Amino acid sequence: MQVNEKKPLIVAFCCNWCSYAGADLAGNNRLAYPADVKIIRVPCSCRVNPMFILRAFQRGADGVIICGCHPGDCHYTSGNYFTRRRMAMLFSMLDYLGIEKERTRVEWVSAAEGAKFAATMNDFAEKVAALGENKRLEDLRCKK
Amino acid sequence: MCLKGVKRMRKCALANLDKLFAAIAENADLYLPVNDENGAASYKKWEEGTEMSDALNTVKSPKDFFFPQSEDLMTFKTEGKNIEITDIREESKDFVVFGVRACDVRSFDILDRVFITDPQDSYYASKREKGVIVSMACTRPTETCFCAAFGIDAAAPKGDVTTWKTEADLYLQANTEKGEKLLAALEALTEEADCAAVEAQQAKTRAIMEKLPLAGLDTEQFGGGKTKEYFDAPEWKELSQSCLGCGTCTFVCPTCQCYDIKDFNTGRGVIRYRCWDSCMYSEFTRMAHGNNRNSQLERFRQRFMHKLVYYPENNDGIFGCVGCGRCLAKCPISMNIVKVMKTLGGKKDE
Amino acid sequence: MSEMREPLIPYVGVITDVRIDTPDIKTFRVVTPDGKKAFDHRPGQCAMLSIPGVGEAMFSITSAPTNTEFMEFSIKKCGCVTEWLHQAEVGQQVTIRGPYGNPFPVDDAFAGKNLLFVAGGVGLAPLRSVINYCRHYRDRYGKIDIVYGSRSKDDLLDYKEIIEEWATDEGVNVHLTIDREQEGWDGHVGFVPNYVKELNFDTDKIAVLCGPPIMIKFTLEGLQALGFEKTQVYTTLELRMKCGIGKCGRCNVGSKYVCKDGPVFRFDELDELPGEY
Amino acid sequence: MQKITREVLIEKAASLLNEGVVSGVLGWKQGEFAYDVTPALFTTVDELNEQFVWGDFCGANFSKYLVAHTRKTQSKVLVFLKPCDTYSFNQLLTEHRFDREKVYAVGIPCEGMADVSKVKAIAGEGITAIESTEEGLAVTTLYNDAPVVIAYEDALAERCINCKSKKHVAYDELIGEEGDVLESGRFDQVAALEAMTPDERFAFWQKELSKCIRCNACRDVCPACTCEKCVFNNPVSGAETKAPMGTFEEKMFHIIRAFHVAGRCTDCGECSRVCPQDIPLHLLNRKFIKDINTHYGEYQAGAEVGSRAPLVNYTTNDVEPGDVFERGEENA
Repeated sequence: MQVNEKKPLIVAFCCNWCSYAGADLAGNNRLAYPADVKIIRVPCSCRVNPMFILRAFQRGADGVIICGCHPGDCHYTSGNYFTRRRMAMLFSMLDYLGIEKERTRVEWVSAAEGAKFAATMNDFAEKVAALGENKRLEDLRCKK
Repeated sequence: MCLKGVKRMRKCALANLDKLFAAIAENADLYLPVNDENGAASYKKWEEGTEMSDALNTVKSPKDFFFPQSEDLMTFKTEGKNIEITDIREESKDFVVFGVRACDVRSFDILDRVFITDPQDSYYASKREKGVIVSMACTRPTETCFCAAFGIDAAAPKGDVTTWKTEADLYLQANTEKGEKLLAALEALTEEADCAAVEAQQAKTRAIMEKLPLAGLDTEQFGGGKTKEYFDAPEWKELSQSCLGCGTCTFVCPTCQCYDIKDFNTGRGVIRYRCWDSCMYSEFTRMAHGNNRNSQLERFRQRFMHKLVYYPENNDGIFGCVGCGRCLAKCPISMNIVKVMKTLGGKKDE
Repeated sequence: MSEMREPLIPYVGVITDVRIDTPDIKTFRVVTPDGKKAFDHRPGQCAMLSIPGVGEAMFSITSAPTNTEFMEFSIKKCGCVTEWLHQAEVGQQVTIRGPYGNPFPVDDAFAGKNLLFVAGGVGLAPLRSVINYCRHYRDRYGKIDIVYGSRSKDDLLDYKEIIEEWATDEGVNVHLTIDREQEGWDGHVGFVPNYVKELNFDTDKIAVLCGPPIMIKFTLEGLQALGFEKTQVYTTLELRMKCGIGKCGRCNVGSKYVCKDGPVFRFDELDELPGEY
Repeated sequence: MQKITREVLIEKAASLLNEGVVSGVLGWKQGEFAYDVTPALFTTVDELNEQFVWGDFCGANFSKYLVAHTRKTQSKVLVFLKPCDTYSFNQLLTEHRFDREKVYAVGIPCEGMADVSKVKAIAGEGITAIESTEEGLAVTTLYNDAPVVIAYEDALAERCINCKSKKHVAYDELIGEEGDVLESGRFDQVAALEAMTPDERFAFWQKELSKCIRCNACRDVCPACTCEKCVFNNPVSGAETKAPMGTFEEKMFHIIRAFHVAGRCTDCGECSRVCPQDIPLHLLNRKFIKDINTHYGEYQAGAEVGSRAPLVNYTTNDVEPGDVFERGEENA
């Protein structure tokens, strides 16, 4: 992993039923992914309010990733379908405002995909690191 | 006021305006109205090449300089049960606000009476102390202007220095010690002048003022002690019925000074800041146990009663409005203090 | 700059004692970190308490000015700040600034007079300060009557102090009431305004009311029925406040600012204000 | 210039008032100046005759007023709806925000509304009279000897230049002729922004959004913003902010404001009309509309009552969030 002076801070919203278990599996299997990925467990990926993502950036995140069950596998039947639409719209809007599109991502990770979880995080962290610090959605007050 | 013999009149050719600005900016930050690409003016810091706007006025009032929309007051660090308070007030820098219109100059008097009365607000006071107001007489008042209703002469604004911009020159006259000091520093760029051109311009402006659609707006019927007379007026219902409850009028107003104090947790500490608030907002007076102004009618009434009755009652009859006309131009539903005054005042003639 | 005391910048205070008064009211004792009283006050004045990051709120100082060691605040749990305070433990620091507002006219209008205090619920908090002040300078005042009511016996604030100290004082009559019958209560049952009427007070006194708006409204009517003039009746108002110094505009009612010109008003003064409090 | 005259509307309103069909009329009321028009409730024919106005500055959309109004009264209210207003009307009905039984909707054709700032930019300040003539708006000012005539297309508000529909999608009665849904160029500006580099887009929005004074007018006028308690007003939401603090809050506010109405925004353009700082807020809303059209199929909020808004709907083969950029660019 390429590291700039400052390691990127990444917030990962993980659904309780698939992706969080996937992260667990990655840990159990001793698969390495950056320690600067901070996991926030949510009951379903569709619990992630767009405001959460913006708040994460405000408070210093350099990248935000949302992980949920694969489409069709949602514990609540259809939650991640809604996530998919919402995040598509939000990410497109952020891009429209000139915020680097590589800073946001949605990835479907099942409980069995520990390897995918680690690989996703490694890849995402690398891409975010290449962008450098989040400047466009920062809140200067939080950096004082 | 152009007073021969009493105050010295100086002038500077408009061609040399940039040099004048550069000279002012040498000792202090200089702010002046600048147009954006849509022709809307706002105060910007002067830099080489900045062109002063000819717009009648800025969209936002210059109250920002002394009472910014948001302002950090102090910070806290908490550790366990302990709290540490840090006073983050800093010595303000000297600054000059150039091109303030007569109405906005009056607004500073109105704000002073709120913030510089005991107990003094040191955030406001220190900025007020450091700021030099250079006013500029109006020459092309517009239909929304009604400063004359409040005894303001748009052709002779107050402030530390008054300026008049004619075809060829900028005339300058100091009104205060601060103003004298500023003009003394500009001595080399200005020359002694007589008042003829200024007086001619003033006469012209005053003639236009008399022809304005809102000329003759009557304030007689308002003022302190009129609470009972207007508070329960049935007209409030009609006036307020389409009010959206937004804060546009409040935030473009040069005299509105209600504020909120809020805390922001940065993750490393807490910043306590204050920001403009609006009595038009539904949660302005909301408490845990209820709200004493529950309807938009009550909130709407509060804003206008405050400007027309409550403020004058506490401040020697001075109204809390300067007739700048910003709310007339910007209210989404075109409801404003002039309509309120005419509707409430009009009923007395019947 | 910093030598100029800015009224909005508070002092640090420490909670040195938390007393559980009722299921939803606690009384907090606050001093400065070096153990002193943060500032002097007069009875009826208020102070701004805050917890950084949570918020700031105005509370009446319930301890009397004659108490020179500490200040006390009786606080009912009803919003963000109060809820947070209710979880606070001894030793917790808060911030405090004040004193704010006009006190009760204890040294002029009240001097030498018989006094009647009428309180409901947590409305006793601001009155406790003035009651204890008047008890301290007992010889300056005439007879003192205190009518205090609450929902139930458990909701009576300062119950121990009332029974053990106030009720045993010479020339002080305490009349307690609760809204509904309750086991173990043999005192009066009924709402405060009715009780005040039943007690049929002489009009030779000054009355001070504090409680929920509805109680104040009907108690005032009751007192007027007994022949009291509005000039004899005082109350203390509560509105949303942020600055405490009459600038932020929130507590503005008519030409008055409750934080600066109040919170203590005489009813004839309130008549001059629009009915927005 | 509007084709329908004020008199025709007053006649209609007066007859409905006199017949007792309605007890009030939501319409535009003449103000101090030719262009300043206030939404108002008229309850008598006399009031209508004195103060009702219909002309080139009657831009206000009354749909949102119906929410509060139909709650207060048992009787019917007459509301005049321009074509674009009828979309908001339907959208509010879809969301069950007002009682249709209490409304008598009269559709009126609209030739587009004038933007007073454009008029001022051309004719100058000090407007004392504006007359709608065949040639255009004849504007008299304090500083011009003869009226300046401004062609209607030069004074047309941005939202009307890109009018999406002259067709009324809801009414009880229609005055004048019905129009058609139009092929508008309303997404052109969005596409132009999309074609810029991220740096240019960021600079554009940074400049625009930093003008925001958080007066909330855009939210409060929006017919889609009818929450009883807005998340930005709610102290326990964690999002309550009042001022554009620093660099972040205004972006947050405008992204979330637009997001909350995404799929429900009918593109009535009121937000941009009322913005005191002239921020082109409609470009945020239109971005969402364009994206929805591109990715989830053409959808016009308010076109019909009861349709399901795209963001509360899904299909099993929706586009992946990571792919919207690519597909968005193809379609740009």
